[in-house]
Amino acid sequence: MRSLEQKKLLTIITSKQLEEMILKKLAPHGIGGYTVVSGHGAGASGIQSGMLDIDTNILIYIILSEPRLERVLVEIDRMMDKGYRLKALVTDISILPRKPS
Amino acid sequence: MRSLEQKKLLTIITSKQLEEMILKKLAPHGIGGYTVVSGHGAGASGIQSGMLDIDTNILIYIILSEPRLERVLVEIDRMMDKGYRLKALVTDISILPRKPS
Amino acid sequence: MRSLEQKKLLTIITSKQLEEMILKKLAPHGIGGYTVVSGHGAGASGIQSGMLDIDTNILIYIILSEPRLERVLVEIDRMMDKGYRLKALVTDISILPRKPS
Amino acid sequence: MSGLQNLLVPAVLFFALGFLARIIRSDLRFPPDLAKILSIYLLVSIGIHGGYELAKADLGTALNAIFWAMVLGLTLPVIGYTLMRATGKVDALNASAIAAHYGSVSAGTFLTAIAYLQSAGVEYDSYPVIMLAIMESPAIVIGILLAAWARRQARSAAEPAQDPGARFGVSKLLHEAFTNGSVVLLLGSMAIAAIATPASLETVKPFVDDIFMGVLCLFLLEMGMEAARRIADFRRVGAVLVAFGIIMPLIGGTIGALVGAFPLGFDVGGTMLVAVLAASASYIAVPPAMRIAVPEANPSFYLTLSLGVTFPFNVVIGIPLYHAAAELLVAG
Amino acid sequence: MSGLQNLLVPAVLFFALGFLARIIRSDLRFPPDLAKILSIYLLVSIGIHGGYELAKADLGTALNAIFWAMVLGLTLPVIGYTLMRATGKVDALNASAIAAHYGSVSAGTFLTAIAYLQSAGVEYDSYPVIMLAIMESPAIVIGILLAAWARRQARSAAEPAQDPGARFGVSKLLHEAFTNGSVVLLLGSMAIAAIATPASLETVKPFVDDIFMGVLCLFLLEMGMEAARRIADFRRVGAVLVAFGIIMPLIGGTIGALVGAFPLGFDVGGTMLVAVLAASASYIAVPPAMRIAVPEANPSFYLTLSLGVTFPFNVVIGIPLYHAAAELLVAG
Amino acid sequence: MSGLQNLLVPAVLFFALGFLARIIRSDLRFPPDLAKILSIYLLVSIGIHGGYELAKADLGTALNAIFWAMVLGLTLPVIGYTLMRATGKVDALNASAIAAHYGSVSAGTFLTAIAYLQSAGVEYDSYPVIMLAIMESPAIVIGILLAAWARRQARSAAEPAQDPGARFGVSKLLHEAFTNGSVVLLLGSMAIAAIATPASLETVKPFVDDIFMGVLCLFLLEMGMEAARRIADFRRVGAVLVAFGIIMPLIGGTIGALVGAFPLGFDVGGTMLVAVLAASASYIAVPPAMRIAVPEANPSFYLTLSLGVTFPFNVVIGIPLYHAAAELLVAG
Ligand SMILES: Nc1ncnc2c1ncn2[C@@H]1O[C@H](COP(=O)(O)O)[C@@H](O)[C@H]1O
Ligand SMILES: Nc1ncnc2c1ncn2[C@@H]1O[C@H](COP(=O)(O)O)[C@@H](O)[C@H]1O
Ligand SMILES: Nc1ncnc2c1ncn2[C@@H]1O[C@H](COP(=O)(O)O)[C@@H](O)[C@H]1O
Ligand code: NA
Ligand code: NA
Ligand code: NA
Repeated sequence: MRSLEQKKLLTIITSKQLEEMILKKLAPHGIGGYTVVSGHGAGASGIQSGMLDIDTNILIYIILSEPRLERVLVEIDRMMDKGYRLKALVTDISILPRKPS
Repeated sequence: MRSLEQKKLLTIITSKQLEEMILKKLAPHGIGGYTVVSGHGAGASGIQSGMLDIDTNILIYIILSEPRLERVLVEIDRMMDKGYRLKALVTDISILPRKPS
Repeated sequence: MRSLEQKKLLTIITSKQLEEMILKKLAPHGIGGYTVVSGHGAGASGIQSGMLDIDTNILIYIILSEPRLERVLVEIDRMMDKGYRLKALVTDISILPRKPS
Repeated sequence: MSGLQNLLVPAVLFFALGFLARIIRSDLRFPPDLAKILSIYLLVSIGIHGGYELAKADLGTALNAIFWAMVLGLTLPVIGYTLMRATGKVDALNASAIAAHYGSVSAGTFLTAIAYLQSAGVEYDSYPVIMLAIMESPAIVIGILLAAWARRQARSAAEPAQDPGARFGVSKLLHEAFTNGSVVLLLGSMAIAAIATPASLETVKPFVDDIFMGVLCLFLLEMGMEAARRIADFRRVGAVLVAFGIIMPLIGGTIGALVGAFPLGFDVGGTMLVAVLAASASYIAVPPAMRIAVPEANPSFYLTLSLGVTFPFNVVIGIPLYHAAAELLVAG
Repeated sequence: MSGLQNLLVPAVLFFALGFLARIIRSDLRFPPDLAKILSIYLLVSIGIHGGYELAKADLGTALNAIFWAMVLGLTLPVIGYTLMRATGKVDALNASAIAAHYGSVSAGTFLTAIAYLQSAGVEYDSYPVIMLAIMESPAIVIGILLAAWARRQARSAAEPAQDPGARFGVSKLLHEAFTNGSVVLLLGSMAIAAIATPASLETVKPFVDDIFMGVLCLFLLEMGMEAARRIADFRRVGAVLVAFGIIMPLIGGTIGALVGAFPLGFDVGGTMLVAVLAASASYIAVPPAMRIAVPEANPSFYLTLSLGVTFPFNVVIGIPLYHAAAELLVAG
Repeated sequence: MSGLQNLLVPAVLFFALGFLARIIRSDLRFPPDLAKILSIYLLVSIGIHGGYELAKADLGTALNAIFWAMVLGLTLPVIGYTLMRATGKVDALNASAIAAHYGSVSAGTFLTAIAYLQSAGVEYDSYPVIMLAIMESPAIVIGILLAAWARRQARSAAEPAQDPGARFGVSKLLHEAFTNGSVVLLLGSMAIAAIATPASLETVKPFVDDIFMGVLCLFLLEMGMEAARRIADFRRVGAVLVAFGIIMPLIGGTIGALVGAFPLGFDVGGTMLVAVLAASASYIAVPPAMRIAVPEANPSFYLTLSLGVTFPFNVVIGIPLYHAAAELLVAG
């Protein structure tokens, strides 16, 4: 078995409405892929019941390397500065590396 | 960029039926927010196919500080003692802190 | 309160089409349970818009002990060798142990 | 008995198709929300239909039907509980939770019975619809009381432990039982059909009537898959409980047929529907209530029994049997 | 006023049922995608229906209706903004975002009004449907301009900060406003109904017409729950904004009724529908636009106002009022 | 050719609307389960409709149609594979997986063709529906055999590697091919329509017939968005494959039209439908089978070709062409 690689998992929790904008903003930073899951929740900006498009939350998961993470976080920080409501969490992960082809 | 804060991510896996009860039980412990995602699964209590309300699972995600986590875990432990079927996982996370307003 | 146990959380990101095959392959390794969530995404093999069964992604979560993880990862590695497209991430977690009955 | 002929209705056949699909390990799968959506539609439609019929109904008979619905809902769980405990194989808390399911009802089974009657060209009274709505809840209360009693007995044996029910309090439990989503949908839709102006009610008729049987077919397709999915859990549940899942509907069906025929004096169709209500086990209203109020019980026991044993038994074997029983009691 | 009688239509009653279900803390819950699906169906149906009617319409009147729709969409937000700022309790960016909602429209409220008119047996012009489609967007542009202006003023006071709008550029914002999903669905369906061959259009009529009122009922059931769910957020929103959520539709409704009756010269039904358009607040097209273009505003403010205050106010109290106003202006 | 006129049917126009919505970067989006739900409805409806028609059909012709469906399903992938390999630009495993899609069929394209025929007032034989069900699977088997053969050749060149197909075994693969969810739904619904008592079948007719065209419109709206979404992946797929995605349906359509007109002797409508079956590429049954059995192939290649190239080509250009071809062969 190939040995595990150390990577970072960035999780962004935000409104579904911001999905396309965020992915477009992050694309230039060389994101290799992403996974999005829908849900509901609540926070400082009230209930997000998940019933209408306007009050559905998403979790965007992005696996990336540490140096790339730095650049992506700067971009996210800038969005938060402008007032966009999102949570950005980082977790340490080990990942089975892609098969060399 | 603001520096990352160390927080905990509590993940509760349980039946959708228990969502409101759990959130109501945890509210007094000062949860700032939560995010819920639906899914299906299987475990010691059989299949949860996700097809009917009664056999849908959820993952409840709660970002919180370590001291708050302690109190919340005590509450969850008490529920588990009563027989409620839930899994409670804790992960270390770094989070971009909320913009000071 | 019972003290937390150290476990591993394995997250497999892949196409919904492979769910049953993967779970069947992993079952002999003594998986106690699993939780599955649906989503969409993109990666090296293009868009997975989540609209049709054929382009929906899933995240399979499996909580397990380190020794069991080893064996499961060998199985996953073998699938990846055959060309199956999946991401396997491992995170360290603490978990409230099941109530002894 | 022309019962087998009458099973050749699309609703029953789609149930069989769903079951078969899982047996042959087809990858046929519904998106997770579809069954929930179909179920909401069915409850609203049956509610509106029922409310419309009942607006024309006789108040005395309706009250009588409500009374007997309560009687069935309150006594069936006690019978079920006694039966399970008598085997010595089912602990008190699981028995309480399971018993509650059998005092309540399954809308899916009820609707299949209606499809069966329509196909057989048998007329039926409209009162059983209101019994359907009424019977959802009382059994929950009995289940909770049985569990509380079981816990008290266990406590006097062991150290004084926590009682999840205790915290809740009786009023809270009654609240849970009677504000259950499916009860609210059914009774609410009935009330709306009774209150709404006739002309405005007409505008929702096509939605509620025309596509009803088709939607029921899709729902039963999924229920067939769901039933077959549970087969893997039979092992876990054990032979005693599986047997209970077949015997209990027969007992319930007999009692129900007697209640329908004699104190209620319904026609053959109506008597059969009361038998179906008594024989069927809830898979909508009761499971969540038990998860919250009797968390010690294993959900895989009551879900497997309700969805994997009793539901298919009733759809395929029970309904023609209860029909025969109703014919015997009413026409005979 | 026979208004109360006319509220006894299934659509309104289902809204009340949804509201009630949350108030009594029932566990009734829709799967998350159901409301989205119903909403897509309703927009497509109303679009096809409107396109079909408008193909037969008078071009001059249609253009006049479009003109006045733009006028309403552009002026109502300015009125709303001025009102909120005058209280001194709402900051400029939140006021901008909220104001935009009131210049746009709520398809759910509009459809409830149609159900109300049908039940009351009142005829109505078909032009308001096109006004519905047209009014979705212009208010978004005004909201964005108000916010940009507010930011510029704040900047001259403080240090030169970032302006999320600036990055976007005006063309991008206009693009966002006019390619909004609900606008595309409505206008697209209208265009399709206008272009399609009559025979082929006939084939989709049952889908679009027959089940329409039933689907609307389910949608309003969910909207009732959604409205009640927001009540918990009233505290957060504050009394001033809640008052605004009731006063603004009255102002809008009055202006709309005047526009419908005089420059447009519609009948009672048509006049009432224009009042409803002006009175209602968007909960589909505007919120996402504001989230992207005015991120500083708190979504819980505008969502609570639109879904939790103005929507239920219009459905229960507003519609009969606007009907009375229309009768006064047109018939009187 | 009045073909363009006949494209003005709601189904085709909604497809165009969906495509357009993505091109103008509208934020119109369906909830993820809606397309899945619509697709289940369409398969069940077409199955019931087909089963009903076929119960009245001629057994000899039906068997003949089944035979030719198998022939098409087995030979088209070989033609496609040879074509792709001849370009020297597509590796053997990707060519196998892609080829399998073109031997199977697209229910969405077939239904659009039916809407087109109905709008053009052209009668059509009912046998192609059964061919639709039959043709879903055989191509999967050919795709898997081609892949196994490709792997064996690669192995004799390099070191003996693992063969995912080998583990599965032929019987397992055949099982996968014939228990595919869409096959089960289609054949199952057909069987149910054939078995069910006529009176009971009548009760599901409104669900299956009346709202069919409207549901198809919503489905094609989403498919239009899906097609446009894939455009971004064209780059990845390359010009050779995009060309294949246009040429292959023309080859398939020609062969299909010949089969429909001569060995089967269908009318113009029926001949055109066989051409459509042969020309269309699967996006329901084949992709999952290829993901499991030919994991080395890149899904973005076959999904982009099937959904992003061949589907829109057939809906907009292919269908009128195949109609013209059928007229030429049958009437001419
Ligand atoms: N403490 C938390 N834990 C988990 N999720 C949260 C938390 N706070 C907020 N969220 C999620 O983030 C969304 C937006 O948060 P907010 O901007 O605080 O309203 C909420 O709707 C939740 O889904
Ligand atoms: N080992 C596991 N890994 C991930 N999820 C699990 C695991 N065990 C149980 N679960 C989830 O927790 C739910 C309840 O578990 P249980 O109480 O063991 O039946 C299951 O339906 C799964 O969704
Ligand atoms: N860097 C990434 N971060 C998160 N998810 C990813 C990433 N790359 C791929 N994925 C997910 O894995 C799926 C398959 O990836 P791939 O095989 O690279 O196409 C994608 O559709 C995504 O859902
Ligand atoms: Na019962
Ligand atoms: Na307005
Ligand atoms: Na083909």
